[in-house]
Amino acid sequence: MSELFSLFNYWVVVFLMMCGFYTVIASGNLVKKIIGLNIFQTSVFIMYISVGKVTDGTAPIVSADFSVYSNPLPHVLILTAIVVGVATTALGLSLVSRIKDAYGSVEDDEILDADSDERGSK
Amino acid sequence: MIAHLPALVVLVPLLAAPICFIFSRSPAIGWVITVVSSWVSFAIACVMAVTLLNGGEIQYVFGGWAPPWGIEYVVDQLNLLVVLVVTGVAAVIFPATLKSVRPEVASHQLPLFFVSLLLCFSGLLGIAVTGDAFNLFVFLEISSLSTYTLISMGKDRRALTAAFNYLIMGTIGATFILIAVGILYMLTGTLNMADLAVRLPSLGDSRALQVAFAFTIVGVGLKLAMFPLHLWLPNAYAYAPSAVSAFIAATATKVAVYVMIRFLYSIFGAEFSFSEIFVQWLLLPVSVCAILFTSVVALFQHDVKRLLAYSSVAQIGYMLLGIALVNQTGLAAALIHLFNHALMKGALFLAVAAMVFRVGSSHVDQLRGIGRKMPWTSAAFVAGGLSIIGVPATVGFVSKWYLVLAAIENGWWWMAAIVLVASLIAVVYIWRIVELAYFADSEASETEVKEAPLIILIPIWMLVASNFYFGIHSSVVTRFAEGAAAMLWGQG
Amino acid sequence: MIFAIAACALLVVMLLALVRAFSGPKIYDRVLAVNMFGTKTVLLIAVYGFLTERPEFLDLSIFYALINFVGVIAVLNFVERLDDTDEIEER
Amino acid sequence: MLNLLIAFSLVVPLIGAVGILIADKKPNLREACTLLTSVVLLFVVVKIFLALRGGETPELTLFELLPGLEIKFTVEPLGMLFALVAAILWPVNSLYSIGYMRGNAEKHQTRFYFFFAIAIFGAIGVAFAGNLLTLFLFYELLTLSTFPLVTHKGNDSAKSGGRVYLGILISTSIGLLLPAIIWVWELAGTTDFQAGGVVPQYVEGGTVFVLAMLFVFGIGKAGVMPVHRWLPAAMVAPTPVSALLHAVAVVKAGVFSVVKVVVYVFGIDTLGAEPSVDWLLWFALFTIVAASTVALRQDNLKKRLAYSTISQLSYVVMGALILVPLSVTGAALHIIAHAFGKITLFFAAGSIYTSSKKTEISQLNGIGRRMPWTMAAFTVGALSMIGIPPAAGFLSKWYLLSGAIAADQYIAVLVIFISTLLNTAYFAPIVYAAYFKRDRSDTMLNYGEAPLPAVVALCFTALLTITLFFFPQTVFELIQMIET
Amino acid sequence: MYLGLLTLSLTVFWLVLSGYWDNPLILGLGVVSIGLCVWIAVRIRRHYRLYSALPILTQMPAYTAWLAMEIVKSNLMVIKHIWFSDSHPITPTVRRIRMLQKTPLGQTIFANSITLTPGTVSFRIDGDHVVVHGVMQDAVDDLQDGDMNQRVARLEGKALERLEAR
Amino acid sequence: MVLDALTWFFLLTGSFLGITGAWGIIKFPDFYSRVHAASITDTLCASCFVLGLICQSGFSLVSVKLILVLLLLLITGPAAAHALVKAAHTAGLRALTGKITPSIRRQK
Ligand code: NA
Ligand code: NA
Repeated sequence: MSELFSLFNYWVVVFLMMCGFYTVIASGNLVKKIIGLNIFQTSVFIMYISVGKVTDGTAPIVSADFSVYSNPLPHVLILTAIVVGVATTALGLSLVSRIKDAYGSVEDDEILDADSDERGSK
Repeated sequence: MIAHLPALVVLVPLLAAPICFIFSRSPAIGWVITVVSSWVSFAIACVMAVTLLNGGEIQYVFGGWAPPWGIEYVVDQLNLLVVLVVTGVAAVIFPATLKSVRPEVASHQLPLFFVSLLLCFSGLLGIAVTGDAFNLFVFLEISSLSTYTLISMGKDRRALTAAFNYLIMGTIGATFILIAVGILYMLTGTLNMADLAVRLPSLGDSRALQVAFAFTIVGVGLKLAMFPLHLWLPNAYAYAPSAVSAFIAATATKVAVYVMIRFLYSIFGAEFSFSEIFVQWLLLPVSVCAILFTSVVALFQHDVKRLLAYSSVAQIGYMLLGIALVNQTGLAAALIHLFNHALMKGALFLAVAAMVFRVGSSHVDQLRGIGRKMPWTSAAFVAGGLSIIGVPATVGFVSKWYLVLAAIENGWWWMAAIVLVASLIAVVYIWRIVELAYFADSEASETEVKEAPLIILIPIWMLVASNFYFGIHSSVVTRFAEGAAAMLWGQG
Repeated sequence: MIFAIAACALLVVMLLALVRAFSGPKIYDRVLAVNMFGTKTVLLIAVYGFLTERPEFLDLSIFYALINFVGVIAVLNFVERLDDTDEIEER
Repeated sequence: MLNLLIAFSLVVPLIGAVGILIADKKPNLREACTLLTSVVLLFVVVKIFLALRGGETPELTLFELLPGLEIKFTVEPLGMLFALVAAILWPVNSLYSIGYMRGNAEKHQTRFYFFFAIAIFGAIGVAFAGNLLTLFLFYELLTLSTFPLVTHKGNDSAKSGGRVYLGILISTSIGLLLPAIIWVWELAGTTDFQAGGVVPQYVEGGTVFVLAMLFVFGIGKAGVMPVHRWLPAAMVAPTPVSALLHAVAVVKAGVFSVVKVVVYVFGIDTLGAEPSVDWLLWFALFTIVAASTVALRQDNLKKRLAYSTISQLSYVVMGALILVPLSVTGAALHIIAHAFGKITLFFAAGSIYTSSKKTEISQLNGIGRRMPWTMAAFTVGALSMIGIPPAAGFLSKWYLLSGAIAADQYIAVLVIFISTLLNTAYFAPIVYAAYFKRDRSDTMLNYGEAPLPAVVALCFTALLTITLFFFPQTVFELIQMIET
Repeated sequence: MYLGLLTLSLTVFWLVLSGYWDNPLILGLGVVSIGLCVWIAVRIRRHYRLYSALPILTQMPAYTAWLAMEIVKSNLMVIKHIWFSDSHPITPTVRRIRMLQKTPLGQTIFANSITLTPGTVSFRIDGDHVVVHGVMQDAVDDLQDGDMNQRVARLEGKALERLEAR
Repeated sequence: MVLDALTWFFLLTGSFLGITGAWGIIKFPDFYSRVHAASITDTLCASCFVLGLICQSGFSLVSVKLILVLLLLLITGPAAAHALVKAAHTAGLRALTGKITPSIRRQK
């Protein structure tokens, strides 16, 4: 039991990952898919950050008062990954808004219908 | 100077992108910048190739930090092959882009188009060159994001949904890779690939390592359109602007295959991948299914670009098959096909791009009788098709020959048979188009269709010529690939 | 001591904001609540910096304040572009 | 210099093809180009023949695709024979084509002449191929280049016929022939043709049979049942094309390849030592009888000729598989004899169609009086098919028969007899009706001989058939070179 | 003037936040960033005429102090309605209020002030009216002919003088 | 000592205001009225917190940064509120008006 609890960060990660993944797969709404993707990515960020935690270490901002810091490398990496994630989200949402302009909907099934209608009418 | 080349080959297009953005008023300037930087990159790649063939490994360390912490760029035979493919294809295809995409991409997006193209290009090169696992992820995302942008610029509104689906699947794949890299970092405390390769074997058969491995396979599998994970690919290739399809089809999945090989052989090690995890028993059925099923699916496509896209999935199956055969010849076959497939698909997609440029569609009904109206373009398509089929004196033959050899080396005659059956199916789907192009009466169209402009036609024929050149002088590539395969096996 | 109390109070505020964010009912209610959550995070980071004697955290809270603002404007811009709110309402 | 000759023989048809394309809009220039090219090719091939007879073996290696896999040409007697047939018949066929195509006002004539030249290029490549890979490459080129010819009419039946044609030929070659080539390469590390065979020291027993089967059925152009279906399907083609298919290049390339594989890949002795190969022989024998029987039931003249071809081809395959020198001589001779005879028959059928638009045998009553030259040539061809002197068919059948007796293959002997009877049964009535029956229901009142080029061509080939009967020495000379 | 002020404030912002005043690389990056921001700001100004109430408010301490008091007062009022909603039920109101200001600058200051004070928020400007939502009807009534409207109108003149003096 | 007391005072007041605002957005009946509740926390509550913290840091760079934080919140808070209201208004979200008694609220 205590072991389970000591690994709680992984449980959080796994929980978030599943939430995000489920949303991406199950939601027919494109915006929600993007949000699910965000949650999914965020879970990985948390995993990295929690891995970098050093017992009794403080935030890795150099200061004369402290000697033990958390491992800064994962922070740096995840900063990059967050930037990438934001870019992905921005691109995804801009695609959604263009899809909305083109199809008048952001629902998966309605878009599919619209495309098959178009093919049918040809 | 030589030591800086690996960084330069990536930085040239990466720095050209913002310059391109500054001149965003004029697409022509963007185009010139794009073309010039692709040529410069190609020249650098050639210099590296010469250096490598005469000397040894080329290494470049960023920021003055020693490799385990700093980002390191390494060039060996394996990634040099990939760099040559990417820069070579770019150098040939980019000149055709401006003319080709003008009717397809909205004019206000054109400047952005070239920025994205450059970013995509530099991302692909970065993946190939970097020796750092996390850096690889970053470049993967740079190239992917710009690819999504490029695809979304397609004329048809379905380009948007195609780009969106690719974005979702691609991001999941990238995130999987990120997870795997994270676990590897947890286990070893390093991100440097060479360092990882040294440290991982001492871990033994840890559960976490297996998890990392699984995430890698699925993540990279998504990126390279491994058989059941390929669903994003057909639409993405079909609705992207045609020149983009040509560039991406020729390079993007190849680079992903490179990543797969790098992870399997250099990072996890052949010993772990094939003797402990037995990944070949996953790759084998997957590649066979890809080769057979998607080839059959290609038969029933009504859009030439979609047809070629499905064919691409099948061709990726060949590369995975080469890996799954777990012998040095098979690996060499995968690498040879990696190179060769870039040439064939580049030629084919660019030929289709030329047809789309004149006809405005790649639907088979619109291409009836195109052989008489665009004889040079159609002839190029036929030549590329012959290469896909694997006719001797084309590169396709060399690839298949090596694959069959590798299969026979394992004593798997049935596998050789499958390769031949797939070639037969390829004959049928290529022939369908040839028949339409040459032997079908064209529908009375009010607009007179002319031969493609030279700026597109010349790149097409350069690719076609390379299909034959490397099909005849195959030793240029096979020696390279065999060297890389020997090196990778030596590591394992 | 007082910093701990203040931090707890801020956490309560954020919790209530989350309640509103979940219950909606309109997208604007959610954005409003999320914005509030964000501004309180700014304050929380500042207070937490004083609590752990690391005033360097103030840089983070400035950064966060900016990000939060940009985020809210971006979301609103996106909602406006989607044009009718039904699209992202409950289904 | 000699090696250059091989290169010439390959380049000449290609140059001709380009010339034809360039002369697209000027029919006279275009046809002149075709004729000139074919004559030049004949000249080059004869030069090669003279060199070969002088005891030299010209060889040309173009490039090495992969270690042990080259694109390579070697002139040997068997290939020489085939090249001679193709080179002699091309000018004749061109002459005939001019008459036929103009007489019928066909469309896309440039395309026709262009692909014809390409097909000849393929045939010459097959003839001089120095290894299996080169053979395969040109074999496929021949298939692909003849497709536009087969579907020349462009209507739906032409298209569906073309699909069957292409489908069977491509799928057998890739599905069976290519694996066989790979197998040979895997065993021997080379695919070069060698006197005495490439594989004897590597294979024995059932493996020989399997490999032989892959070759015999993989070379679909040889038309051994059940892979014969492409030949009747290709009957949708214009007559000059049928002549090309049946006499000049395509089926000849098939049987020639079979003989070449038997002689230079297996070696006659290897196959002879393997009793199970008889099974393949029986396929050939069955084909001979079955195809003749089917031919008997066809009313369409060209279809009857097509099934006749299937049957005649299996004579050659049979000769190769009986595996004694006499029978191989017969097979080689039969390649030529059948070529000259069948081209005459097809030319005649085409001439009849051109002038009278008749396609069915039942319509031919009394045609001998309207088209005397044509029907005389037809008669010569029919004699050759049946094997009656003074036509060349007699000679080849004689050698085949002698070979069968020498090898104690009495079933083969029987088959030859039965088939001769059947041949007579389906050719004699045509000749009889043409000369002795009265034609009552003729609506096309005014027709006579076909255009002059066509008549000249078919008389020439009939003459060739007879000449071959009287002067077969050159051919024997070549065949003896094979055996030594 | 505008550019100078912007550059100055951005420079201060950068220096205060970075804390590195002698590292040439970081200072260089700062120069680049500031340059980029100014460039973007210039581009924005080319397309939109922007008025910001804040720089003007800093020049008018009297009004600012008054506004601060107003903010405190209205805060207290809203708090009262939150905790004692039974005895003080809210009366949400939407109203178009005629603005006494004549220029876009004055109107902007007024609308911004409305939004700054809790209890009222401006939607949009509609001719010389501003559409306002208030949580209490009296607060909206106050705006109609209250202190703030007049003060801003008075201020407008002064502000314009200053702007022209620049 | 005095500064500590001031810190206590400001932070406690700020906490109270924050919770008040949060309670307000829970309790108020419609979106537009919730905006007013939220704006309490953005203005007065944030000011109190920052003042309380400044009392601890005195005249230092930290105080400058704290003021910067406050300024940012004061600028962005109303701007965000305005953007929200404007977006909701243009999207056609109607405001609840009139006297809102508890019974009406329950019906809502
Ligand atoms: Na991605
Ligand atoms: Na307000």
